[in-house]
Amino acid sequence: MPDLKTEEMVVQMGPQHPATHGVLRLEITTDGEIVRKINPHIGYLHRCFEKHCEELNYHQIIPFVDRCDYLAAMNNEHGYVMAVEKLLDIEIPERVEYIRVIMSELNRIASHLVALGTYGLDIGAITPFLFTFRDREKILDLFEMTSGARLLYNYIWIGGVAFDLPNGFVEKCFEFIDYFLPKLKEYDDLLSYNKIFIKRTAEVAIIPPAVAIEWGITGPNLRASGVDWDLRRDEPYSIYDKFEWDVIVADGRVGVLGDSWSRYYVRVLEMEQSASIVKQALEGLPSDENVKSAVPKKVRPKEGSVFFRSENPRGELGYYIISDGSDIPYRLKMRSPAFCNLSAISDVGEGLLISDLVSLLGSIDIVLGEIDR
Amino acid sequence: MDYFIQIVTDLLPGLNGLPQWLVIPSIMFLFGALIFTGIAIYSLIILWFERKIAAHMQDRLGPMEVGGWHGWLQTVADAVKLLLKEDIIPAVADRKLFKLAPYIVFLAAFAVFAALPFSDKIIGSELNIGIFYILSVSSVGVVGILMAGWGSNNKWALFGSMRSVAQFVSYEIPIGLSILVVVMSVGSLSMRDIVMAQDGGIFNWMIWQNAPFNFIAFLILFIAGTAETNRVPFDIPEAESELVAGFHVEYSGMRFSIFFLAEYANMLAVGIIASTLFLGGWQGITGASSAPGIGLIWMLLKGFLIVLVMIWFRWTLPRLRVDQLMYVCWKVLVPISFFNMVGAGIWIGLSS
Amino acid sequence: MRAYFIDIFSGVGSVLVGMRVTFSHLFTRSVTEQYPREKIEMFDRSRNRLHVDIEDCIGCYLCDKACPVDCIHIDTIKARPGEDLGLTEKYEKKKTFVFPKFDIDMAECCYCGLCVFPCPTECIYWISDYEFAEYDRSNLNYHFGNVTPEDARVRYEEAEKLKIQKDKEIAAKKAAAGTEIPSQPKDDSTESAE
Amino acid sequence: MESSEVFKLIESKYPDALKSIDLEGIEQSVTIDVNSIADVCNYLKTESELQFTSLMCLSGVDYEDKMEVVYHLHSLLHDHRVTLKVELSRDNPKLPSVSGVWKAANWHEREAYDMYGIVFDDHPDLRRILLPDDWEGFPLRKDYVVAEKYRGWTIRKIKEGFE
Repeated sequence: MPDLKTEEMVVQMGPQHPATHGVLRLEITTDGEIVRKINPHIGYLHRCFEKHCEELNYHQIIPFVDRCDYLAAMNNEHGYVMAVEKLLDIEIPERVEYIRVIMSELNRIASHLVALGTYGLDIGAITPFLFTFRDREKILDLFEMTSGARLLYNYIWIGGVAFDLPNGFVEKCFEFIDYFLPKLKEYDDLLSYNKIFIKRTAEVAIIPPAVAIEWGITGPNLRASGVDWDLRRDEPYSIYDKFEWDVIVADGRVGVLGDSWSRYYVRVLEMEQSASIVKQALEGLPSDENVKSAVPKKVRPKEGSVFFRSENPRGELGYYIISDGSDIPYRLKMRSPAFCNLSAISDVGEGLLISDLVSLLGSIDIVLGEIDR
Repeated sequence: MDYFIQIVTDLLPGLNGLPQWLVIPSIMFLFGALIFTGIAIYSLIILWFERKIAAHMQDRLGPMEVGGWHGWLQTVADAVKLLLKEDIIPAVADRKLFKLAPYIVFLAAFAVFAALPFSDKIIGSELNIGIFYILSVSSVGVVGILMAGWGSNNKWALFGSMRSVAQFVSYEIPIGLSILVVVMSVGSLSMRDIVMAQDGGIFNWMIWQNAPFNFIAFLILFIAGTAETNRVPFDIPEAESELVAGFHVEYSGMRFSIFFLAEYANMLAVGIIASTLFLGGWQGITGASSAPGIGLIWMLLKGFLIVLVMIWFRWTLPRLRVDQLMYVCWKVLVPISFFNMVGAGIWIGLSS
Repeated sequence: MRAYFIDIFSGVGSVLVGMRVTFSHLFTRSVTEQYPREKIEMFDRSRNRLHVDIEDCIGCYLCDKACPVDCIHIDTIKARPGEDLGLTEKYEKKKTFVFPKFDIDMAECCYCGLCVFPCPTECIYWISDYEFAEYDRSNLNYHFGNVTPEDARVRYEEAEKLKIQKDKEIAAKKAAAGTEIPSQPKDDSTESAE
Repeated sequence: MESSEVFKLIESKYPDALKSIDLEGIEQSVTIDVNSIADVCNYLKTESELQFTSLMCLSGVDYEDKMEVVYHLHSLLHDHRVTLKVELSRDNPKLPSVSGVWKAANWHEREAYDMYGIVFDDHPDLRRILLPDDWEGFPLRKDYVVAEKYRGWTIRKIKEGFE
C-alpha cells in the first residue's frame, strides 16, 4: 500500500475563539485532530501596566492593580498593599487585617466560581455556568455594599481599607455562606461527577509535579499536581495563621494526579475552605477600630526593594517593587501567576486532541488581563 | 395522499377542471407547502419553548418582552431579523457549494416528512417501505453538511464537517439495528402497518413488547437519534467552544436560518419516528380515535414530548469528545443493539 | 467486561442525577430582574456618577491630583475683591475662587473613587444616577464650572491687568528700597532673541 | 536556610563569580558575575542542600547607568529563598540564559528582552512576547520616548478634546 499523503495543518485558535477566554491566540499545528505543536501569542491586552506604575504614585496604582486580574481584584490589591506596607514597614490594625482576609477569601470564591462555570462552558455544559454566575452575583453584591463597586474595587488601601464594613454586612455574609455551601453539592451533581464530564477531563492533559514546578506553575494548578504548597499556610501573611483550614491537595480520586479534573476539583474544594475561613474571620472580627488609623498621609518608602508574594486564586502573585525614595515606584514588576501557568501550555499541550486542548486551557484558568498586564 | 387529494378536490371543485397531469403535482405542491409551513411554525414554537425551558432551568426568565406574555413573539422577531440580515459569502469560499449546502441539508430533513404518518389519513406518501425510505433519505443530509464545511473554506468548518460525517455514518448503524427489532415484530416496513400493529391502548405499544428488547431498542433509537440531529451531548460538529460553530461558522442570515430550521425539523422527525415505531403513533393512550384531528394531535404531542427530552438533555449535559463519540457508538450502542436484535429475534421466534 | 457495564450504568445514572437537578430548577423562582421596570436599589456607597457641588468647592486641586487617569480638569480665577458669590451649603459666605472650568470626563473616569476622599469640603461625591449613556462621547464630559466663557474671558483680562499692576508695584517698591532689580528681564530678552 | 548562608555557599563554590553581597535593607541579595550566572543557577538548583527548584520571578531593571536582571529563587522542598542580581552594561546588555535551568525562565526572559532589550544567549526562542514583533524601542527603559506612530497609525500622546 502506498503511503498516504498527509500534511500538517496550521490553525489559528483565537484571538477570537470562545475557548481562549479573551484574546489569547494559539497557533496550533494539527495532524487531523491531534495537536502537534502549540505556539502561544499573547499581548493582545497589553496595557503597559508596568510603565504606568512608573508614572503614578503608590496609591494611584491600586486601581490599575485591580484591572490586571479583574476577576480577583481584592486579592491583587491585598498582595500589592502588603508589598508596599513591607516596604514602608508599618503596622496595621487587626480589624483591617480581618476585613482584608474576608474580602480576599470572598473574592477567591467569586473567582473560582467563574473558573468553574466557564470550564463547564468549555466542556459544553451551559447550565453550571449560569448557576455559578448566579451565586457570584451575591458576592458582588456584598462587595458593592462595602466598597461601592462590583468588579474593580479600589477598596484595600495602603495601611487600611477605604471604608469600614457597612451595617448588616456580617449578617448578610453569614447568610451567603449558609446559602452557598449546599450549592456546592449541586455543582457536584450537575457537573463534577457527571460521567461525560469525567470522561472529558480525567486523565487528560496531565501535568506531573516535576513539570509543574519546572514551569513555575503555582496555586490550585500546582496543588492539583499533588504538591502540598500554599503560601497562606506555609508562609503565612496577613492573619492566615489564626484560622483553621486545610490546604486542598488533589488526591486523584477520579483519574490521576495532575489531570484536568483534579485542577477543576481542587477549586471546588478550595471554595469550601475559603467559606470556612470567611466564617471564622467573621466570628473573630474585632470590633470598633478605626480602619484608617494607619493609612499614611504620604506614601514615601525609603530606598530599597521588596519582593512579596501572596496567594491569588490563580497562583502566587508576586510584586517586585524598587523604591528610590520618592512617592513613585522606580520599578514595579508583577509576577502574574497566570502568565507562568500559561507558559507551560506549549509543553503540556502537545499530542492532545483539539477538544482536550480546550479542556486544558479551561482548567488552568487563565485571565488574559493578568497575562498581558 | 389519496385522502388528501379527496379533501382538496372536495374543497376546491375548480381543480377538477384542470388537466389530470396537473392536478396531482399541484396537490403535491400544496401538501409540501403545508408541511413546510408546519415545520416553520413548529420550529418557532419549539425554539421559544427551548429558550424558556433553558432559562427556567438556569433560574432565569428568558425572553419576556416581545409580544407581551412571556415574549411569545420573540422567535418570530428573531426569524424576521435573520431573514433580513445581510447574507455574507466569504471571498474565498466555493460559492456554488456554499450556497447550495443549506438547501440540501434542509431537503434531507424535509423529504423525511413525506413518509411520516401524522395520522390515520394524513400521510404524504404511503410507501410500503416507509421506514427504509426514511433511513436512506435522512442520510443525504450529511452530504450537505460536508458541502457546507468544504465550501466555507474555513479550517474550523472543515473540522466540523469531518466530525459530522464520521458521526452520521456511525450512528446510522444502531438506528438501523434498533428499527429492525420493530420491523421484525411487526413484519412490515410500512409505517401504517407498524402503527396499526400497536392498536388498542398504551399496553399494546411497541415499547412494551418483547420483554426488555423493544425498550432497549427505543432507548438506542432515541440516543442515536439525538446524535443524528447534532444535539448535546453529541453536538461535536458544531461544538462552539472547540470549533467556534463547526460547519456553519461562515453562514449568516437566511442560509444560517435554514440550517437552524433543518436541525429542528430533524428533531421533530426523530420524535415522530420514535413515537410511530414505539409509542403507538397517532393512537391515543386508550386506542385510536376515529376523528382525524385527534390522531394528528396525539402524534404531534408525542413527537413534542421526545423533542422536549432532547432539549432537557441539552441544558444538562456536557459534550463528548470526538473519539468518545465513536466509542459510544461502536463499542456501546452497536454491540448492545446487535445483541438486542438477536435476542428479540429469538424471543419472537419462541413466542410465535 | 464488568467494568464496561458498570461504566455504562454509572454513566446513565450520572446523567439522570444531572437531569434531576435541572428539572428541579425548572420550578424554582428565577433570579432575573426585569431591568427597566424593576430597578435594584443602589447601595449608599455605589459609585455611579461623580457630582460636584461647585458652591462648596475651594479650588484646592486635591481631586485633580488624586485622579490616576487625569479625567478632572479644573481652572480657577480669583474672585473680584468684595464679590458676592452666594452662600455655600453650610450657609457661609463663599469666597476666593470662581471656576471657568471644572470638567469631569466620565468617559475617561475609571470609577476608582480616589478623588472623593481627599476633598476637604466633601463637595465631590458619587450620586446614584447610573443611567447616563450617551450617543456622543463628548456628552459624557460633565461641566460644573460656574462662570460663563465670556465672563471668564473678562475675568482673565482683569486678573492679567491686576497682575501687571502688582508687578509694577513690586518693582516700584523694590526700586524705592534701593535694591538691585534682578536681571530677570534681561535674561528673558536674550532668550526671545535666540 | 537563611539567604546569607546561601551566599556563603555560593562564595565557597564560585569565589570568582560573586561580585558583592548586599545584606542590608528588606531584601538581601547577591550580585553575580554576568558570565557565570547560568552555572551558579544550575548549582543552586541541583545542590541537594539548596534545591532552588522554582524560579519565582525574573525581572529586568534599568538604573540609568546600568541594567540589572534580578532572579528570585525559591525552594519548595527546603522553603528558603534567595535573590540574585546580575549587572549589565547599558549599551550591550547580554547574559547567558537560564531557560536551560528552569523552563519557567523562558517567558520571563522573553519579557525582559521585550521591555528592556536584554539579550539572553542560548535562549531557545528569544522574540518579543507582549509587544508586536515589529515594535521599535524597548518601552521600560528609562530613556524610552513614547512612539508617536505605529504602522502609520497615530498613537496620541496628549489628548486635546474629542475628535
